[in-house]
Amino acid sequence: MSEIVKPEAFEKIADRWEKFPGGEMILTTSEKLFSWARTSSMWPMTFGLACCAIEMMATFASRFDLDRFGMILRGSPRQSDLMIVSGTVTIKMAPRLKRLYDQMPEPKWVLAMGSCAISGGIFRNTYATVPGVERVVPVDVFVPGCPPTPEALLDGIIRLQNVINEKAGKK
Amino acid sequence: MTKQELAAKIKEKFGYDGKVGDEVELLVKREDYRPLAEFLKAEGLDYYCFATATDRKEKIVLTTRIENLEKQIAVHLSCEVEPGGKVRSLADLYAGADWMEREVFDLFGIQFDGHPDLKRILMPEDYQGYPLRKEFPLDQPYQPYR
Amino acid sequence: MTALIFSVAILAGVLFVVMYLTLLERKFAGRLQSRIGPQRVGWPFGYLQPVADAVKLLVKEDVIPEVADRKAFNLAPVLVVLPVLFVFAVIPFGENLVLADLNIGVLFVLAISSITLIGIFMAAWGSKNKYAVLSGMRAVNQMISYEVPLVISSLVPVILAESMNLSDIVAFQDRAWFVFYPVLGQLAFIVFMVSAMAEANRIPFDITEAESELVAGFMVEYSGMKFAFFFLAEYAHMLAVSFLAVILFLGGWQGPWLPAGVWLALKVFMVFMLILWIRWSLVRIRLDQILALSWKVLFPLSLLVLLLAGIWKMW
Amino acid sequence: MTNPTNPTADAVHPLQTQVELEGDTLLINMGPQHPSTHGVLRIILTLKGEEVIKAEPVIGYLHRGFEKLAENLTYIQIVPLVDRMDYIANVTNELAFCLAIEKLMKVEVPRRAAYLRVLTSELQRIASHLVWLGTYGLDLGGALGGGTTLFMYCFREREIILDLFEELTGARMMYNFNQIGGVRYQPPAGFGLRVREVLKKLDKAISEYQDMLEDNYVFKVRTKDIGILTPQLAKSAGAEGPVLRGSGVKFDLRKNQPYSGYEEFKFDIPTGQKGDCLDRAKVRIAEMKESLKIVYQAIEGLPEGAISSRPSVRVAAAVKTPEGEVYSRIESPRGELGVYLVSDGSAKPYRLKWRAPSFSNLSLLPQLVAGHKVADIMAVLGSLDPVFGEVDR
Repeated sequence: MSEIVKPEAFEKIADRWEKFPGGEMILTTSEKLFSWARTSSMWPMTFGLACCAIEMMATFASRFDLDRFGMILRGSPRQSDLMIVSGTVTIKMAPRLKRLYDQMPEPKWVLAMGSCAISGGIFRNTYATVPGVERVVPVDVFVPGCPPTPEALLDGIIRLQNVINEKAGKK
Repeated sequence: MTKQELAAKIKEKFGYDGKVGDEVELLVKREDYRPLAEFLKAEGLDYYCFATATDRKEKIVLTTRIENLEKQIAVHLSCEVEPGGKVRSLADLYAGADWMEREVFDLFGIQFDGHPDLKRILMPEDYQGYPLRKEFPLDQPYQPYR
Repeated sequence: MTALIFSVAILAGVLFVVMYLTLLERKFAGRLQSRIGPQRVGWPFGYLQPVADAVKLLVKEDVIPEVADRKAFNLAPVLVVLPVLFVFAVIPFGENLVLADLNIGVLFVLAISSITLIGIFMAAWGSKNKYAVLSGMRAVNQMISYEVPLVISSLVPVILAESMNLSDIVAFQDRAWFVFYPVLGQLAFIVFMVSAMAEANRIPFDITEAESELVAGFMVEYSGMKFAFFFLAEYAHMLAVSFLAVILFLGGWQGPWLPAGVWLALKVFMVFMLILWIRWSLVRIRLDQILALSWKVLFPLSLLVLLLAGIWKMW
Repeated sequence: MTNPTNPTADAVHPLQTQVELEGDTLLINMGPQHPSTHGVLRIILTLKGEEVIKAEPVIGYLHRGFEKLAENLTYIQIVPLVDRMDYIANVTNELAFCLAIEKLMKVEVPRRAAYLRVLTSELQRIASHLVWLGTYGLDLGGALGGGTTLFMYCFREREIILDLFEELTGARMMYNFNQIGGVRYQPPAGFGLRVREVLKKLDKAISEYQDMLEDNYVFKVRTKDIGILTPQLAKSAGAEGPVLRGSGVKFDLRKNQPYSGYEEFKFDIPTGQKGDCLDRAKVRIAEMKESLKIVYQAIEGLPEGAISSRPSVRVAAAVKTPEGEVYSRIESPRGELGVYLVSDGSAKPYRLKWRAPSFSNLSLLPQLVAGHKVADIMAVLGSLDPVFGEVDR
């Protein structure tokens, strides 16, 4: 290759890109490195509630593979750092959701997928649904749609990565 | 054995004349509900389709559909119960009745005596009120989530 | 002095290789399942993914349940990782490229690798979680019952080469690899591989970390760096098993044309891919079937193999 | 007070205090969030070592109050709401609801609409069985193992079917394709060609899965003689469909009580012998091949003509049904999906009972699982194929 193509990952990490005979050196703050690591290996917890869970499974499947983003499905809340609330949160499920959220280790994020999770959606004014998961756990990214297409979920995840990077003071 | 013969048998045994449409519809008194169900099971209607209730303002109509799949005979057995009334459960006759009757108790408040484990199935255990009653408003506050 | 440098080199080498084995497994699984493995992290083919995983797990909050038995909970990951790393101290990587040339090499390897069981059960008991306890019981059942066929089947190369020293076993195989011995070699290799995979808790024997029943098995309460130790131990154990299989049965670095080191790497890579291939195509079997397989099939088979080895030796 | 021994359980469960746990029985709580409970089901297990003594499913975690909501919506507004009930076989829900109203209002449906309805519901049956097959692999093999491979293959096939639906109706999952009196969209040009292409691909793929599963020793060992269901128990619990046919009863609503033109199609009904998990799996895979035949016949003989006997939904005034009761049912991929409609002559239903097949299938779980091992719960639960949108309504 004529000129060394700087891999896109280095853009995100590198503050300064020093070239000296025989190699390069990257200078960056630890905060940027950690946030790059967190965004590029985000492990979601298997937490499918309703119809959006099927679209989430389709996103994990072959065509819209989420493994490309470094996301492995983890069963236990202890090892996961992203909770995708996909489906209607009902009043019977809300305390469970709160408990699971509390059990997740600290740098954790919540992605509310689908209009049921955002605002209760089509079941908003019934006696048994929580009109929006915001009332149970703090939410970082909302992905609208009923159900949102896998592309919309991918866009939501990329937007969540940008939010994390912005918090780390990059860009 | 067809629907008409079954309706005739019920007529001379219990005295109710069922309306024979797609299925035999019977409106019976509460104390005849259990014996009729036992009679139908003896007649070979062993498929328990569903049980539900309809709130007719002053009384609740409990409807159970029992069928014989091969002979395509179905019976809608319904009886009238005042809200909060008691009905003899069919849980020991049909396995499906267990959950269906728990749901009717959960959403309408009809008690089923003789039921192995009568408690709420769909709503949280500590929920007050019976949602599918007509006077129950659709949007109901439930602290701390609504 | 050179031993110290050599041991640090082995440790660093093993950790580095194991990190990139996770990437290899995810890319291989992706290809097997008609999808692309990790790709966005180091652009063309995700080569920065293991680095990202490791750094993320490093900076993750380390949750210790207040109900857990702290000492057992904290010591368990160490007890699971260290024995596997000790195994690499004995494995010969080349002609005389071995850290500790023990003349009881095979015995040492088998003894050390059974300590991981204590670590696993300590993790299960320490995290005071019903899922973990259930999975700990399963781990004890499975690994003890597979220890027996593993030991007996790894005795065959020792009998044939009349020495427990791994370098001697490899040297003895320069004429013909043990796996090519008529009936004896293949049978012993199969028994060894099946029981070694069961030791390493790999599908179809991974009932201790059974996702669909026990959420995450004994690792259910671990997060952050402690979980990374378990993740590391699993892959290191698989690598150790591949090395052992190559040395005991496939003639170490012996090979016609290519230089020694390349042969060793190639064979280990092939055995490792075999384990991966089995993992991503088979479904898990139940605990009682696993135990039945071990006691009713593998154990008699390994005794038969031992007999054959004896007869072969008498000729 | 959090339950010390199990993070995912709720406060000390009342059951725990009543049952005095003697010696080695372990009360474990397979909580609402669990990798393979097909959604939000909680099972309270009493274990003796590995063996299950008693399993008590707790449902209701996805109860959204559909029937109460339906009493406050007009008939036209309910059709999209009904898609969310069995969210894996969406178009069959709409079909069941529209058939009930058409039966009540005695509305005639043109033949082209009936054929399109058969086409879409059979394609939906294949897609739904593919989702079942994929998640069944996950149940048996775990999220990081062999099961995932089967899951990925099945979802790859399902994506092709979803492309067809997206072409026909514009949506991937929630189609809103049926309306009272027929269907809403004409198939686009060249739709028939693409359907035939997909059928060829699916036929190859499904026979591939058939060999992959039925000759796979490990799969057979995990599902043979597990969760044996007798026909009497199945009938008395109201389980119909693949669960009943797995136990050897040759009953299918599409054949015994044909609706929407099914009598014009030639297909046979696969049945199992013993009623264990393997038979139910075989019945579902064979059913997929039968559905392929029906879709082929439907696309070949698609008659010309109007697609709805009533003006399009956007134009129609509120649909008013005559007073009375009606019960109509169809063969959904999980069993008998029925709609019991009581109407008082107004534009809104007075009472709408949604008879969900998964509800009855799931009520069989305690009887089927008692005595088996912990790992078999997943095999049995997967073979019953419950969908919690319709169990909890």
